[in-house]
This record gives sequence, structure tokens and C-alpha cells, in this order.
Amino acid sequence: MPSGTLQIKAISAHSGPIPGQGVQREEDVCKYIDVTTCIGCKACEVACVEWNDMPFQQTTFDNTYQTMPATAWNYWNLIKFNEHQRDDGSLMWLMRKDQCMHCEDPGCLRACPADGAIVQYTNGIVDFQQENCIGCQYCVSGCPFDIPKFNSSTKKVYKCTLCSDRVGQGLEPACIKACPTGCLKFGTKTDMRALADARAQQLREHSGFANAGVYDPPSVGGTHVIYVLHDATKPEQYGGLPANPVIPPTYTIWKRAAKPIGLLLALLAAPVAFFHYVMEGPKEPAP
Amino acid sequence: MRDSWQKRIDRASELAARDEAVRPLLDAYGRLLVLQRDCYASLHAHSARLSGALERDLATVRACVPRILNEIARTGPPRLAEQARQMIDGGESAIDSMLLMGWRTPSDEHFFAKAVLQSYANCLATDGLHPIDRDLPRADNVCPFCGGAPQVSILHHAADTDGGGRELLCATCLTTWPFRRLLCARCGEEDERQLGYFHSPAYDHLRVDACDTCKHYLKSVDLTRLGRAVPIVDEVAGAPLDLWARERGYEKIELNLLGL
Amino acid sequence: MTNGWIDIKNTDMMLIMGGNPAENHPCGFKWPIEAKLHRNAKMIVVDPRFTRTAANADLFLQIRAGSDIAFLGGLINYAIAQNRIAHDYLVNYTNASFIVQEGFKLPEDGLYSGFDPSTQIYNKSTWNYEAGGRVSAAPVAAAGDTAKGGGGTSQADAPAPSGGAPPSAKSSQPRTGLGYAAQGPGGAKAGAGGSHPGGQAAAAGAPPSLPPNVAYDPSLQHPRCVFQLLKQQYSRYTPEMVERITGIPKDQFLKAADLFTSVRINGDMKKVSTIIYAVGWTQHTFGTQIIRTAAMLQLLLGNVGRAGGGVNALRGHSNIQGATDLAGVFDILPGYLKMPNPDDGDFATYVKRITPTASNPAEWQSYNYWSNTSKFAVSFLKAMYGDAAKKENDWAFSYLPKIDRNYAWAQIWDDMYAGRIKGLLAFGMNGVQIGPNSRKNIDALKKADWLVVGEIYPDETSEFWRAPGTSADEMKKIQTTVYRLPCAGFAEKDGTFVNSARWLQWKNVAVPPPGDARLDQDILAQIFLKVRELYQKEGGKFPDPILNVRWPYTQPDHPALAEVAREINGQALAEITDPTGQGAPSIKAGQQIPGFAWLKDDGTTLCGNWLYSGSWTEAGNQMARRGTDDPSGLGIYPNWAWSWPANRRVMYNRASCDPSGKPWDATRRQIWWNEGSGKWVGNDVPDFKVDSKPSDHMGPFIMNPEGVGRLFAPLSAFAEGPFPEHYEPIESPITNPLHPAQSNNPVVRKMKSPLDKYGEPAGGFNIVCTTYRLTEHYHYWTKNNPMNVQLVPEPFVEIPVELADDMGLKGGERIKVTSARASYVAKAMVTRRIKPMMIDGKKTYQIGIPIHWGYRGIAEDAGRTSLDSANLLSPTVIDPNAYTPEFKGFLVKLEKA
Amino acid sequence: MAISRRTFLQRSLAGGAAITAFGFDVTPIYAQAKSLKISRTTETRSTCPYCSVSCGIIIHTLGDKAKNAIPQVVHVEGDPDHPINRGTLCPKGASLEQDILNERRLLNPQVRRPGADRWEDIGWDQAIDEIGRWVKKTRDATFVEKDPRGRTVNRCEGLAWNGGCTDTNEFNYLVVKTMRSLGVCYLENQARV
Amino acid sequence: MNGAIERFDDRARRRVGAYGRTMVRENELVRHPVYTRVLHWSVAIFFILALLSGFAIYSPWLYRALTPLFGGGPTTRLLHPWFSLGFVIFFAFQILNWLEPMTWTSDDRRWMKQVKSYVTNKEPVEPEYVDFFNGGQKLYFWAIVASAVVFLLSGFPMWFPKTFGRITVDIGYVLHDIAALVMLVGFIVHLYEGTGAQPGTFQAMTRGTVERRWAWTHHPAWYRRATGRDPRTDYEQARQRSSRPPDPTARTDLK
Repeated sequence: MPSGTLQIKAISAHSGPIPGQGVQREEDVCKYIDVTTCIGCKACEVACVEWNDMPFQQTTFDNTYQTMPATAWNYWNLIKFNEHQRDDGSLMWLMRKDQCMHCEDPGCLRACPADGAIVQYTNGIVDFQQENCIGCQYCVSGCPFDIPKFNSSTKKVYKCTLCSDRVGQGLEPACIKACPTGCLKFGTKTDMRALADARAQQLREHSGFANAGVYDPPSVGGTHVIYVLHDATKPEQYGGLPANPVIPPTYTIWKRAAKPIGLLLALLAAPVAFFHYVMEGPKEPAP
Repeated sequence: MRDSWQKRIDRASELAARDEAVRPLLDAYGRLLVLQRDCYASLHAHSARLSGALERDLATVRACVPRILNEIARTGPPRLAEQARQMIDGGESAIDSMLLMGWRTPSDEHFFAKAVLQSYANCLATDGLHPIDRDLPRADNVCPFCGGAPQVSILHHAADTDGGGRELLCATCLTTWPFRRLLCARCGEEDERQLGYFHSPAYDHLRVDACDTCKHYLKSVDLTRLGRAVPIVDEVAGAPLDLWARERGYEKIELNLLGL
Repeated sequence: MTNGWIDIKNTDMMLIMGGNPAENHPCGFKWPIEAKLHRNAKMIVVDPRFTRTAANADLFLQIRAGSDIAFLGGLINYAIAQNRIAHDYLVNYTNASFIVQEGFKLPEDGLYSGFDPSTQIYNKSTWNYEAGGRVSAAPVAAAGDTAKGGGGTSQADAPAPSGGAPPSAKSSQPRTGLGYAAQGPGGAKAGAGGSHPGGQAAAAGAPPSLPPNVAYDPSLQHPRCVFQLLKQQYSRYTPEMVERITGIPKDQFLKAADLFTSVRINGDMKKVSTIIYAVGWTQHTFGTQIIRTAAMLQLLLGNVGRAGGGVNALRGHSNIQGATDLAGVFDILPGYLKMPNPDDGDFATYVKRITPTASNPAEWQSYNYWSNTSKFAVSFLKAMYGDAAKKENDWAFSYLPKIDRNYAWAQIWDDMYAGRIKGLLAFGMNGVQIGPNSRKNIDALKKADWLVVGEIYPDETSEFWRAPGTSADEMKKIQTTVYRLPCAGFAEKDGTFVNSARWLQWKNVAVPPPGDARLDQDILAQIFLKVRELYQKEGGKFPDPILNVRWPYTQPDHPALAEVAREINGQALAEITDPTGQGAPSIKAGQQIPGFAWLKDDGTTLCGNWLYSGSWTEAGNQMARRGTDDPSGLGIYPNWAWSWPANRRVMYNRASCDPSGKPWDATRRQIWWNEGSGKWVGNDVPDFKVDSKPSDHMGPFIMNPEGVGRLFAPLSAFAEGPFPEHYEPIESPITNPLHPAQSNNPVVRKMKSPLDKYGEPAGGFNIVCTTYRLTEHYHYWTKNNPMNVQLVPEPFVEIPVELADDMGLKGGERIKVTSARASYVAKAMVTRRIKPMMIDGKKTYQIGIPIHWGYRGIAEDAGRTSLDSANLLSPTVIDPNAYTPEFKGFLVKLEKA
Repeated sequence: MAISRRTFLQRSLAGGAAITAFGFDVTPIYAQAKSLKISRTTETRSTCPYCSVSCGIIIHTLGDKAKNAIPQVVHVEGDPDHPINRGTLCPKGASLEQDILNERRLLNPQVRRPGADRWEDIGWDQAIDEIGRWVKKTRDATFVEKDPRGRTVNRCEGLAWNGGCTDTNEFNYLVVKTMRSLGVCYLENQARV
Repeated sequence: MNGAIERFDDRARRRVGAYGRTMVRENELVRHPVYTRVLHWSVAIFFILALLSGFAIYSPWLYRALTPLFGGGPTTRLLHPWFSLGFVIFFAFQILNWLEPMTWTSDDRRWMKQVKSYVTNKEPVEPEYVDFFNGGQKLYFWAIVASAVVFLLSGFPMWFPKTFGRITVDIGYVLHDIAALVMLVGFIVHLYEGTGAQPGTFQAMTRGTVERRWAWTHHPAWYRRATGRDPRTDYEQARQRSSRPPDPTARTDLK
């Protein structure tokens, strides 16, 4: 299992070099979720709540086995239950453990204007640092998976940390430890991806799921949580997993390119004015 | 496996930097680990020459010893330094008999033998050579590879459904073998009321697994609490727990390389 | 389970039906997953609902609750028609070749030969083998024809000479699931003359018995041989008929049949399949017969006794298996010894009645292990009454109550409601919630004089007097005195639980009970000692058994469970020598006996439960063993805890080898015959006579007097017939398409109290309702636990989308479910996971209700529920073999609330 | 060459400079050891009381048995050695700590008298005494020695026993012993349903 | 409608004017009464606060420099919408106040066509038709008005993302930033024009008065309206009075 202290790879809204970068090479971590062997037992939900010391909350019945409609600021790990009718009329009950995907190219981090509120470690974990969070919720819109959740009383945003505290100590995330069927595993990205590919192949060859595959969307640079899906061509049916998750173009195009250029152009007005003064001089009241 | 030695060395210096009281001990251990690593490296480089029978491997193993003796003679505590000097004077035969005795009738009280044989046995283990002339009794609580006693116990979580639980780390070859929870690693006591562990918040990932039947203990390194601990080094760093356990009248199953 | 949890990983094919292990046994479900991942095993799930288990299946079929026999019968028909059967296994290890008496009639009209409509009881004398040894096929008319009009001549329902057979055993006591258990209710019922509430006792006279030299035809061609009868019986279960009854479309059924029997294509024996079930099968008025059908299917396919095979009952609770082994039910004594009946005038008569004699072809051998019954019985009485049990007084046989009728769960409430039962002691058993027909149970308690409840949480039973809807005036009229005693939780007690795989595992005390709570065993001992003291002081009715109970515990009012466990294992009362003659050291008086082979019927041993002999020997507590080695890699773990019988992990494992003693599959070697040592050896403990040569042709099913597995269950093994037949649930949306004139199980009778009402489609009750549990909750227990309440906060009713659309109902709206007995209000969960079905041409809806809520609990106390119990709805009607109520598949109607 | 372990032990007990068996100075560590706050935890093997999978669990309890303190449950984990569950637990098992330490637990014997609308507390002795009398009274009133056909039956049909799903084998055996000796026929258990 | 606004403005001008005064020296004209000045500076203060807090969040480069001004990131984020709201409210009054003088006319179109000569200071005085505000000023004003509307519309979704939904927020994010850039450019030009580029202008917003010279130079038409005199004539007279007349050709030579 990958271990070692956490090295930061990217910091939200940070100018200048990243402290300690390059000091230590570290392997990418990855959570493997085999949706095809998940039994939706919610042991991972309990483990998450317990490890992160999250308060109990009253839930209400909502026409589903799902504990609540979506993850919450204090409920980071949620099995999403989806009834899916296949073309041949047969039914599938898809249970997908929803949590932060820890994108390689995290939209939240990209969107975040607060220096250090979101960091990405070299092992791939994207972690929120609430002490730096300014509560602007740009990350909420920046995330293609609808993961960051705002707590209106603390005015901060929270999400799954991939148990960065545990991983930093060389442990697996709490949810992994809890899974009774072994559909959750944790390891290096390479290993988990290989495992997932092998499982997907098994599903294609032996279980009649011709479209079985691994969900590791390249559009966000890959994720550090990967799913084995019965049908990787239609991830939407697993409780709204986007087929092609993209950070909204507003964040990519605008923030990466247009924004700095725009600002430069705007600020160009100052030297123009200055040189106008130098070259044309002031227009004094005449005479 | 040279990496694992390096990991131990790095961990020793990391821990030394953190804890003033234990620093001298860890510094000393770190220096020893360097010597052991080099010894391991030279053995590993000549692994083709090794047979697994120490008697036949003496020539190769012996070559490591003078450096260790010289270093201890120079920097070791007075008594060990004195012994090192005597052994240097004793020449090859003294060294050989020391090694063979440590190999065949192991004891945690033979410092030099243990220090050298750790490198040797570990090299055998990594090269897949089974010890031949070390006919020690087999039991659950000794190393299935070399017959050595356990130095430290390790708790870790299942990475998948096929692992997890507790392991013991061999004091000689430094390999691990699975061992049940709630079982005295010395006398096999299973009665939970006789077993128990002592824990201090100062060492969150360490436990003193004690048995009130045989009044022995060994430390456990709980990798489920600190996954990046290096058990054999963290064991040494938990020295205050040893002193505490001894005060309570428990004896350690196997002293570590620092005699604690 | 004939096999075990871990053993499921060895399978190639799983049929999960009548059970939902992913939800109710999540950690055990890792093993089916393991089989899928590492063996590419296939999983077929058949259930009224698309469950979380179904979500992991390769094939899911939605079945109408209560139509399981039709489905399984259809599989038998398919397997025979496609010749996907285990021929050698059938001939040698089952009674397929045995010839059945002339006069036996198959139930084309829904009735076997010998039915007496006035008493609703069968005369089973024709349900027997023919004597005569080996025969060849003779052109005789088929049994069904010859038997027409033939009834038995014997008037008496004879006590069976034998208890259940392994597979039949499973069925005869579904909660036990195993051959050993067969002795239980089957036996007791047989002893009671097959009687039911109000039934008559057996008449005197020589009962029919199994013939000693059975006629058989190894070519399986004889028209009256079991195989041909079986073939004939299930030939009626065509795919079309299966579709009409179960609602499973023919093409889907054929897909499943093809897949399930694919392990036995051309009779190849290498692969193995397992059947996994739970209370979805037992809780029917023909539950035992469903399980029996499954067992027959497994025998037909040669899957019993093999790693990755078997018929595997998943018990619903931590110690249901143990409670049955230790006779927590009325009809047996520990170790599945039958209860004495009033005709057992003395001990010898009793033993003779309950000891089977071998019945097999003369060339074959039968171990007939139950022939040791007298040793088990005497040792048990010695454990009960110590020195007071002497040969001279018939081992104090008279101390035991003699029974000749049904005293089972539903009968308790019926009799209490009728005012016959004055007092009830309920320890950890929430009878009001469990039902069925909870209202009746509540009203029954009002008629009792006293109730003692031992519990750890406030429960519905102890507060029946303030059940919702009870007015202050009514409360004043309830004269029942109720004691509620705080008991100890699991972590506060030691002792053993027996899991589904028959593992006895010792647990230790972690903490003392909180507050003023006491250990259950202390409370029981203190009550008993108080009663004994009163009898000593004041005398009373027949005080002898009370005064003479052996109570040797160091602290009588605080009996140490370790001492009790040692007593259950058995101890020598005098020096005894090795009964096997193999020269083991003799056992001294006072020492623990090493196993049940050492038990004696001369009063020199005592043993609380012969099945558990070997669990606590002189070598110590075997149930606390923690050996984690698994040399075979088959998941046997022989040194982990202790498994009955004799630490065998897979029962009937002789059947894992071919007749010559070689494993059917060399990669899954459990045991095998070692010619050199002349013994059966292997990775598991042979469930067999270890020195019986293959050439002796001893049958692998040693608990049956035949020595072989019973495809045909002779005589009184079952109340309603030697082969299972599909009958409709008591409340059914249709009449039985097989035989409309005999729709229900002919031997089932409805209860007669004013609160026992039964619904019919004509009365508007036309929706099939089933009840179940959820992963997140455990019965009526975790509603006291905030975490679980958070995960699933409220009760609900699962309703098909189509039905909701018909009603104009949206998910989350409140709905009222009404049965003939009561109403239940909860929110609707509108789902596509239950689809409308075409049952015999009629569009039929099913709905489902999880059972976890009542009127005490976190959500209940906070006023977030309607305070109804799901079992207000269920009917009081029971399986005639196992006496289990029909919680699954009753009729309701729905309206918006 | 061999150094007795005692050497070290005596020195450290005597105070002053403390060295290890090999002569390494541990005086500063010794001081640290004295200041350690150390608690004793006992691990108890148990079996999950819910379903029949029988997941092994380990209950950690704090409390020095030497001091006769009441143990406190501090942690419940799956037993990694257990061959069936291998350390994993389902959501019910994972919240067992809440079952052991639950504020809804019953703590005192209570009685509800005829016609009453509430519970009242009752002492154990009195409760046992009253229950014992009820049992005897009911048994004496309903005991049948011979049935109408004159056969000895020795049964008590006036009282019933309901046993629970989590009762241990040993408890169930005691139930058989006591209840059958009272002549109880209505002896049933969750096992039936 | 216009009448109502006019009446409101008049009332506001009177009321605020009563609390302050405008010192008019010799050769000076009142350009911006107290009310206008108060409004302007209120707008300016909130604008700058919003600008600084906004740009702190806008770009990581500015985040660390600017957030401390407001007590750290979270408070910056908290205050920014309130600053902006302040800006919008005061600016709304300013709009009402200036609705009339800022009205776009054909003269402004003419002015825009000759903007090059304005930028290059080709003529010493503005064309005669330039009234209270020239075309550039009006352009700036209306750009700010437009931006403020965009700000407001895009800012609310960003303030309350839950209520407005994701797409609105995403679009708002871009629009908000574009508006910010437009404002920034305008603001820089405005600063320059109001200070260095046109000496005497700044005073118009501080003391409220301008020299007559300034008026006939930059806003001849207004001069005419305010004084009833011909700006061109007054300019020529002044030029002749001046001992050293400006020599535009000399500047041209320098180029």
C-alpha cells in the first residue's frame, strides 16, 4: 500500500511554487469500487460517519433505499440506488458508492479562488482545507460530480477526503476497511486499474456484460476513485455518473486562458494612460 | 530488499529527530542499521556463494564482522566495546564460534551474533535460501522460516479479504508470519482475562501485549493506526514502554538489538 | 447448512431462492461473490422482489410468493427430460432404485393414497417400499394407475421407524435444515399420530415399518421404482404449468433451468451447484416440502455432500441453529430426540418407537446411526436427573412430559387466547411483534394471569397493555401482571452460538450487565430455585422432577455456562473404555467424554446433547479453538471452533466421492478412500464409518435407515406426501391449476378463534403480500440504535409502479394495507423492482413490507411512524411438518391513507 | 559474554543511571517512562449477535482488572482471524458499540400491576419471589398427571416459555432442564418462526 | 416619468445640498453640487472596495495581496457582495441624478467621430457643441451602468448558488468577470482622465467647482449655458490677454 506523508501537488488559487514539491516521489493512490459486486449494505456509510465523527442526523423516507438524496456536508459517502430497466426488459438495481472522485484534474481546485483551500497531494488525493475556505462555493459549480457541499452555518464547504489523514499514515480509507464483500479495494492507481480492467474483462467474457468497463474518465485526467461498471458506456444510469465529466468550460477556458489575458488587457489601460500622458501631455484648461 | 534496510534507517533518523529522550538510542540503532545494511548488501552481492548452512557460509559472513566490531569498539557502550575489542583480538575463530553459537543456540543476549545474523538470515530469506544447519524446534510462535523468536508483533488491516490481522516479525531473519490475535506469543495463553494490552496515548500506534500467565510481553506496532511505521524501528523507539513494562514485572519475549 | 459459509466459494452454480443473503447475511455473502470472482460461478436468484441479492445475480426471476415447489418441480422435470442428472450418484446414493409398494398413488388430483377427508389426515401405509431385494424392470402398470382407488388398510398413522433422511431431514425441520434434525418434528409428529390441534391420538396396533430387504432395480426402469415415480410426478410440472403457477414466463424459466442444470450436462460430475435458502421457503404452509424439493433436486444432480454443493439454510439469527439443536421447540429433546408420547408407557417402549431399523437392499449396508438412540436418551436423562435417573426407575423417564398434540408457537397464542395458558415466560422473544396476527397475540396476553419478559430494550410484548389503540378504560380491565426483567446483552454473556454452518463458537464476557440488569441464566436459575424451594417447603403437584433435577453448578443461582457446556458435552460417571476398540485410553469417572461414540445406555455416561459430544473434551473447550489453518484451501478450517457432528464441516461427505471412493472432482478433495490404510481419510472428518470399504456399498446418508438419500420419503416422514406437491398458500389469488379441487395443502387446518380470519380474492383481497428484513436493521432490535435508524428511518411498503399508477399513488405518500385481520399504515415505496405478474392468466400484483417497526423504538417514540406492526397483517396458519406460520404470501388490499 | 537480564532490571530499579542489557544508556528514557499515562485494555472475542453468519468480533474494554474497575467498552472491531468474516462487518455489526452502550437499555426490574397504566420498579428479590409463586400456582393448578385415557402424561399446560434468538446453547439447555422438569409442553423459540 | 425622476432628484439635491456647501471662487463655476459629489464618492468607495475584494477572489495573484485588507479570505468573500450592493445602490441614485446630462445626443455621435483629435489634444479647446459631459464620459457612464446591471444579475446566482442552479452560476461566473474587466478598463481611463490627463477636473469632484477656463476648454456648450457667454470668444480674449500664448505648432514639431 502506498504510504508516507502527504506531499502537495497542487494548491487552489496559489501563485508561486508549491512547498516541498518534488522532494519526494509518491505513488498515486486509488480506490477501486466494483459496482458489480456491491450489495448496497451501507457498511461503508457507517464507517465513514464513524471515522469522521460526523453527527447523527435525522433522515426521512424518500421512496428509496438510499439513506438520503445526495451526499451532504456531513455525509460524504452515500450508496446511490438506481433501478434501471435494460433494453430486454430485465431490471438492474445499480448500487454505486458515491463520494468524491478525486480527479486528477480537479474542477473544484480549478474553480477555487482561495489560496490553499483545496490542495491536491502528489498521491492524487484532493483535500479541502476548511481553514482556508472562503465559502464562495465556486468549487460546487466547478465539480462535475456534485460533490462539495456547503455548510451554511460554518460557511465552509466539505467533502470526502479519501481519508487523507489515514492515507497519510499509510492506512486505507475507512470505507475500504468496512466492505464485507470486498468490492472496495485500495492501492496504487496502477494496481487498481489493472484489477479493474481484469474484472471488467471477466464481466465481458463470463457474465455477458458486453459493455463492462472501467470508469476512469480521461476528461478530468482520470480519477483516483475508479468504478467497474456493468455498462461503462452508460454511466449516467448509476445515479448520474457523468459519461464525460467536464469541468464547466467557464472554468477551463475562462479561468485558465481568458481570465489572465483579460486581466492583463484590462490592466494595459494603465500604461496606455501613462504613455498618453508622457506623449500627449495633459490637456490644460486653455489658455 | 536493500530498500527495506534503507527504510529502517530513514525511519530511525526520522524518529530520532522527533523524540529527544530516545534520540541517543535511535542514533545508535541507526548506526547499527547502516552496518547491517552494508553487511546485507555484501552478502546479497555474493548470494551465489551462500548455501543456507552457516558453517559453510562462514567465510562470506565473517567478512562483514570486522567492520561491525571496529565500529562498536569505537562508538559502542563501554561493555560492548570491550567485548568487540576482545573479539578482534580473538581473530577468526572467536568470530566463527560467536556466529555459530548465535545461529544454533540463539539468544537475545548475544549482541554481535544477533546483529550479524539479522543481515545474514534476512539475506537468506530474500534470496529464498532456507537455513539448513539451524535445527530449531518448530512451533507457531517461532519463525517458520528460520525458527527465530518474535521481536515484535504487527497489527494490520486486511488490504483485501485475504489478509489482515496480526503478524509476528522474526528477530533473526526479519520476515513475518501470521499469528492470531488474543494469543500469547510465548506461552500460547488464550484466556483473554490473562491477556491484555497496555497503551499510552504518547505512543498511539504501540501496544504492550502482555500475558499474566507467563509474565512476558512483546510490543505490537499497530499499522492500522500508523501505516507508515517501520515495526522493528518503531519498536525501539517505544523504549519507554519497555521500561514501564519491566517495572510492572513483565519480561520481554526477545530483547531487541539494543538490549531492551 | 449441509455445507458452510466459506464452502460456498467452491461452487460453480448458485440457486438463491427463498433467501436474500446480500441483505440479511452481508458478511456471509462475500463467499458467493468469491465464487463469482474466482470460479466464474453463476448465480440465479428467484424471489418475489428484486432484492440486493438479485442485484448481484447473473439471472433473476420474479416468482409469485408461495409457488416455489412448482418452480423447483419444473427444474426436476427439466433435468430428467434433458438427462442432466447424476446417474451413478442416483443409483448408489439415493433411493431412486427402490421399489415402492403397490397401492401407492401419486397426487394427480392433489391427494396421495390414503387420505381421510374427515380427519384431514393421511393413512400412510402405502407410502412404503416393497421388500424383496434386487429385481429387474417388470412391465407393471405405473404406481399412479395401480393405486387408483387404493387406500391404506391400516387405520393408524404409525410412528415412523426412522426419522428423517438427510435431504428429507432438511425439509422436515427447515429451521434445522439438516438430516439430524429430521428426528425432530417429523418424529414427534409421527409419535403424535400425525395429529394436529384437536387431532386424535394414534390407535394402538402394529405400525407399518420399512422393510429390512428393500426391493430395488438398479436400472431404474421398474415402473414403481422411485425414479420412475419421481419422473411421473414432476412430468406434470411443464414449463407452461410453471408459468401459470409461478408467473415466470416460460422462456425465462427455460433459461434458468438450462443454466442451473448446465453443471450436469451429459451427466458429467465435475461441476457442482448449491442451493441457498432462508425463511422465504420455511414460512409457508408447505415450507418443509419446498425445502425437500430442493433437496431432491440436489440429490438428482448429485450435489449433496460435495464441496460447493448441498442445500444450505441460512438461519436468520445468531443462534437459531443452536436453539433447535438444544430443543428450544416443543416437539424434541436435545439432539433431535423425539419427545415421549403418552403411549410410551415405559422407557423401553419409547426407545423402541424412536429407534429406526435399517432398511436397505440386502447387498448394501446401512450404518443407520440412529440405532444408537438408546445411548443418547439414557445419557440425556442422566444429565437431567443425575442419580435420580436409575435403571430401576426407567431412568426417570416418567419425569418428562408426554405430548400427543401440537404445542407450537401459533398454538401457544391460540391456546392463550382461549384462556388455557395462564402464564408466559418470554426471554428475548418479542411475541407481539413476531406474530403472526399480532392483534391476536396482544389480546391473548390480556387473558393471561401473568407475563414475565426478560429483555434488554423496552419491547412491544412487555407493553402489550398499552399497545396503540388501548384506551385508559381498557387498560384498567387488563388484569395481567407483567414483570419486565432487565437482562444481559450478548457482550455481557459467555457461551456458544451455533451459526448456519453448524459451527459452535464460544464467546467470552466483555462487560458486566449495565445497571441492575442480570444475566439471563442467573434469572432463570433464581426463578427455578425459588420454585424448587417452594415445592420443598409446601409440596405440590408431582414435585419429583423439580426436586430431582441435577443442578450441580458451583454457584446454583449463578450457573457458570462453562460448567453447563461441559455437561452438554457429556461426562463419564464410571470408567469407560474405548467403544471402537481402537485402544484409546479409557475415560475415568468425572472426565469429559471425547465424542458421542463413547455414550452408553447403562447409566455410566451423562450427556446433555449427544450431537455436541466432543465440543468440550478433556483437551478443553473445542468450541473456543482458534486454529486458522486451512490446509486444503477448501475453507474447511478444521481447527476453528467446533462443528457438529464430530467436527464435520460438510455433511454426507462420503457422497463427494464416486462409489469406488475417489472424489468426483480431483480439485475439490474432501475425503477419499485410502486403500493402504483401509480407511476413509481426507481434509474433513469423514461423515461415514471410517473403515467401511467402498465394496461394502454402505450408503453415505448414515442418518437414514436406508443409508441413502430419500427422493421418496416413506411412511410418516411428512404429513402431506412422500413427494412434494405444489399447493397454494392458504390465502392465494388463484385456485391451484394442477388440481383446482384440492387447492391448498390437504392436511393444513385453519385456526378457529374469532380473530383468525382469512381473506379471499372474492372479498377484495387480491394482492399478494410478503414480509422481510432489511440489511440496515435487525428484527425489532436495531430500532433502538441511532445509527441504524439513520440509515433507514421509517417503515415503508414496497409497491409496483404499475399498481401505484392504478391507484394514483406517488412514492412517499401514506398507504393503508389491509388484510382480513388488520390494517397497516406506512409510506409507499413505489418501485420497479416488483413487477405485476400474470398468474394463471390473471394480472396479479405483489407488495412487500419490511417488519422492523412496532410501537417502541427511537422513531416510534419520536412519533415518526404509525406504530403498526407488519405482523398485524399476517395469518395464523402453519406448516403441518414444521409448524412455521405462513408469513410469506398472504392476501391484502390497498388504499391511500 | 552473556549478560543477565537481571543486571539491567536491578540497575533501573535502583535508580540513577539505567543501561540496557547491552549497556546503552537509557536514563532519559527511564524518566519518560515514569511519566507515561498507561491504561490496560482487554480484548474479548465475541460473536456478533445478529445473523447466523457468526462474524467474529473483538471488543476492546478499558479498565484495569487488578483494580476491580468496571470495564468500559471503547471499541468493537471485526476479528481479522475469523475465517468467515475476516475482520469485516455489515452496517449492523459496525454499529454494535451502540448496542452495547445504549441509553435505551433496561436497567431495573419493573412490574405492571393488574389494571395499572404504568410501570413501577420492583426489587429483584421480590420479583423473583412473586414470579416463583406465580409459576408454582399455575403449575399446581393446571398440572395433568394422567390423560383422559389414563396414560401417564405428567404435563403442565398452563404456562408457556418463549425463548429468543440470541439465547446461548447453554441457556437453552437450562431452559430444557428447568421447563421440562416443570412439565412445560409449550416450549418454543424464535427457531420456530 | 422623467418629471418624477426630476422632482426626486431636485428634492435629493436640495436636501443633501443643505448639509454641505460649494465654495465658488472668482472665475469659477459650480460643476458638481454637493449631492452629486457625495454620490460620486460613495459610489467610488464602494466600487473600490468591491473591486479590491472582487479581484482578491478573481485571481490567485491578487488573492494573497488583497485578502488581508479585509481580514482574510472568508471575510473577503463575505463582504464582497455587500460592497457591491453598496456600489449598486449609490450608483442607482447617480444614474437618476445624471439621467438627463448623460442622455446621448447627435452631438455625442459627432464627438465620437472626432475622438482621435480629442485623444491627441489636437485642438486646445473642445468643439463648441460639447455640453456638460462629452461623448467619452457618457460612453463610460453607460458602460458602467451596463456592467453594473450585469454584475447584479450575475452576482446574485454566485451569492446564492443553491437557489439559482449550476448553469446560471457558471454563466454568471463568466459574465461577472467580463463586467469586472470592462469596469476596470473604464475605471483606469476614468482615473486618468479625471486627474493627470485634464488638470482641474479632479477639483470638480472635490470642491465642486471648475475654473471658467476649464469650462470653456472642455465643455464649451455647458459654459455657454452656465454663463450665457460665448466660450470661443472668452477663450480668444483670454488667449490674447495671456502673455505667453500656447503654441500648438511647437508641440507638433516635437513629434
